[in-house]
Amino acid sequence: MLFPTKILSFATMILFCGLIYYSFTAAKKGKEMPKIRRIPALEAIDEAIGRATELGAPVHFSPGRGGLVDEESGQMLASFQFLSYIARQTAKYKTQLITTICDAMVFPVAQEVVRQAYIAEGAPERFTPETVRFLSNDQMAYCTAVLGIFQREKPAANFMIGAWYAETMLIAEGAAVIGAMQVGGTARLFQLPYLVVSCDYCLLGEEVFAGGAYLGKDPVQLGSLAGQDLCKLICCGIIVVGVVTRLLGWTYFHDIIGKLGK
Amino acid sequence: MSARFGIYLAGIVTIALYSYLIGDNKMFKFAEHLYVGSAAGHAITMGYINIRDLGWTPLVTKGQVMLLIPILLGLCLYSRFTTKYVWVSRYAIAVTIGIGTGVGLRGMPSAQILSQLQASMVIKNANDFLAILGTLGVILYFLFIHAQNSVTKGFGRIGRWVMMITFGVGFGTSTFSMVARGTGAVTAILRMFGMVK
Amino acid sequence: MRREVPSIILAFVGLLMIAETFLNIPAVASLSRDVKNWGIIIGGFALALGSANLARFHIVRIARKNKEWYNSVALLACMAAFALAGVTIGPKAASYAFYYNNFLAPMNTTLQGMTVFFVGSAAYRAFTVRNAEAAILLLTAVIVILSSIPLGEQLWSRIPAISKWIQDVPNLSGQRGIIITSAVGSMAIGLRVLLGLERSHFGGE
Amino acid sequence: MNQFMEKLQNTDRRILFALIFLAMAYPMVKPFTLPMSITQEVKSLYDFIEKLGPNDVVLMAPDYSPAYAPTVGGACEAIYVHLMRRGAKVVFASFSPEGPMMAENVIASGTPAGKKYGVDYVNMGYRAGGEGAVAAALQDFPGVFPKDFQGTAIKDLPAVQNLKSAKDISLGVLFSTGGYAGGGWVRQLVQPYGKPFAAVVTGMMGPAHVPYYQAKQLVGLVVDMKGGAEYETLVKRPSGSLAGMGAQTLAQMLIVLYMVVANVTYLTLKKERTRTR
Repeated sequence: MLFPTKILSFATMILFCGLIYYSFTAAKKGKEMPKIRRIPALEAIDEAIGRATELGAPVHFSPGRGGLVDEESGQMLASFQFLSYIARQTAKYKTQLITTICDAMVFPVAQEVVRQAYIAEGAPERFTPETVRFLSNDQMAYCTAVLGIFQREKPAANFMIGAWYAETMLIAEGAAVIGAMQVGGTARLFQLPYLVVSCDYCLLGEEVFAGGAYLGKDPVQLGSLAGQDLCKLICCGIIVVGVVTRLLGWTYFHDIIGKLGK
Repeated sequence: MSARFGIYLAGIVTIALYSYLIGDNKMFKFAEHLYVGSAAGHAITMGYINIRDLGWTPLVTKGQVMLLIPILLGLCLYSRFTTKYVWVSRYAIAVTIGIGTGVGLRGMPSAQILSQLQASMVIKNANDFLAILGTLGVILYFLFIHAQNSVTKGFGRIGRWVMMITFGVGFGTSTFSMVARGTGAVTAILRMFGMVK
Repeated sequence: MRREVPSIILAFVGLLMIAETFLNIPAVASLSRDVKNWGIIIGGFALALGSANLARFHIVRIARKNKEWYNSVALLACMAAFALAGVTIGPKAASYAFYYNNFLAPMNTTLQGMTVFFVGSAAYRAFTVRNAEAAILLLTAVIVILSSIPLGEQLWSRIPAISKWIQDVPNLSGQRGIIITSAVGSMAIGLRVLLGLERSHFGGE
Repeated sequence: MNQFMEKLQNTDRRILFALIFLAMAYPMVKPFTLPMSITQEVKSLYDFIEKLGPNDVVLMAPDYSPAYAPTVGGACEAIYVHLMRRGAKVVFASFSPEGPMMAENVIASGTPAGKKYGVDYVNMGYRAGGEGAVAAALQDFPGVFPKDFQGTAIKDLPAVQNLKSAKDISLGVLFSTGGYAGGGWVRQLVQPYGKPFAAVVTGMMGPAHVPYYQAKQLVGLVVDMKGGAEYETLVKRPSGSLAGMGAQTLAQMLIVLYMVVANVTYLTLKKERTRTR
């Protein structure tokens, strides 16, 4: 029933998911967690919102062009955690939030995230059609519209966290022009360099997925993060074992991944 | 609709959008609204065609009744225009996110973990050894909770430097294609003035 | 009912996608193909929903006689024209293709081409050697750029070789590390979503 | 000095943008040669064509689409111009649908005064079928291409009257951006007929073609815009590829210069600040 060439991939998925599951059920039961290490970019989120509040200027958030049905969807889901947090903070400080959306399917989700965050902060009336805007599903038309918003509404903080594509540089520099403080983050390898260069703070790769745990201090998320750490340590172990066995002239370990890990 | 008219149309919209580089202005704003509007119209066309070809036509001509499900789910999205029934739209969202989550989960082990681990095991010379150290460094940099000690932190430091090199390379290699795209747009302007063929 | 049922649907669809990849069962494969098609159909409705919201946004602007409301009129006119043409004559018709190729497509090219200008201003603004890491980033970028143009070689004959080493050794190992760790993070969030422990996409806890 | 540095640091963005625009536009309006080393693969094709004369027939296959014109189109034009100068007869025969249009563009911009269609050069149009069509055309050229692109019969085209099969050609040049590529021509032209063959390919395909060159199955290999620029330099006729490379060179040099200036101002001002403190 199981595809023979995929046995190892399947096993990896089960093992990793199992470890993560074990870790967060343990955390939920109240097992004490060691502290999470500092991630400066995440602390900068509050700073940026604070700055915008002081200046009486809006905050801009975008999850990038990514969609919900492809392999990058994980980053979009992670991005909603940030959106939720940022929406709550802005509701608390009565700062205007502008969320711009490029993917049509992301739009209703983002609306829901922001609306619920406002309700949770007891400010549902702050939710207007201006809060979450679908600009265009055409990547470059979206960029043009965002650049227009930057020039006309002058946000003082710009958050670009999610699955970013070729629109990265245009939007990041567009925000730099108006002097907005920027926090970026993506796990998309090709766009990371631009965010690193252009933003004041940038979440690198997996840090995007750690945001929820860091900001929410929720035991499930912290536990999940601990499980992810175990998975990464296993990866390191596999590399070391693979290298050592190869040095000893035994390539079986290396080859079996190619055969069964499709 | 001659080719000449096409060249002028392309040149004019290019100049109008490039005027943003000088500063926000009326010409850019106008072009921006034309662009966003046209793109939205085009999106409606594409959405209509998707619904028609994949949903409606097979439903009515081939009697594939199952296709009523996505059509109803799609209509559920419009509950967002009400305040009371917003939650109905969650059914459609659930299907979409379900697809994405499943596709993401199933693809990661082979494409992003095992194949990369396998590639990291090849050791033939000193360069390969350095590469392996770099990969380990980057992985250990991303430890958030467990094993926070001086060894992993030292590796993590190396990992950060390696990532900076990766980003530098990413920035450097992509400038070539960016300039290439830039020359494409510059050509549209020069062509309008007859300065290039 | 309002959160639980969607959560169950989500988990079912997600598991179906996973089963399609790993299990050799024709029925699963065909159902999962159908469900992916559903995603595209729902996406079609979402596109129209997005456009409808955009239209509402601009109709309000016109009604309120906002500053430069005429731009909103232009936007709505273009939207209506493209949509009407697309639905009646179809995107393959000559006139639709003409406006697509000479109007929409060049605007896309223009914006993509604009990136190089922004790379230039970022180079001037953000590439300062504030610390050791920034210095590494800058130095690598400069070497790689120089190696791709004839001048680099003239400057120092070993630049192409150095650039190739950087790309093949540290760059590749950095990419591998980022790819592996991101995959782990992505799997973790996927698992939490499947189990219904992560519901920010349904609006909160 | 510091005032100057501060001014420099706060240079108006628009000046930075304008310089980049000029750096890209100037080489396109006025292409120029660049100081670059010529790779052996390109030089050997040039040397080979230098030895050709009026009795030689060269078969060129422009198998690329408009999107790839900046990548391999410049080389196509430069090689065509070189062959015209040598007096060789050029036969364009394409195996990809957009090829004949690409050939027309090259003919329009590259044909020197005094050369005549049908006598010195000819565009035979396109035949579907990939490598199979190539094999057939090399075996029986008039059978596969009985008429040219415009529909003129072969008997009215002196350039191809004596071209019966691969035996009658002196050189084959393929311009390819994918598909069966150079390997197919090595199989169909070099191995069975022992005829010289050169390939012009994209940067992505370049490495895969190097072994053929090393095995002397290719008399020359031109890779991407850079190879085209080298060929344009050799024939001393700056055009598309050098324009593209010129734009690349100037724009990227400018970006590097921006980084350098930014850091000079940054470090000078930082030093100044620490001193006054």
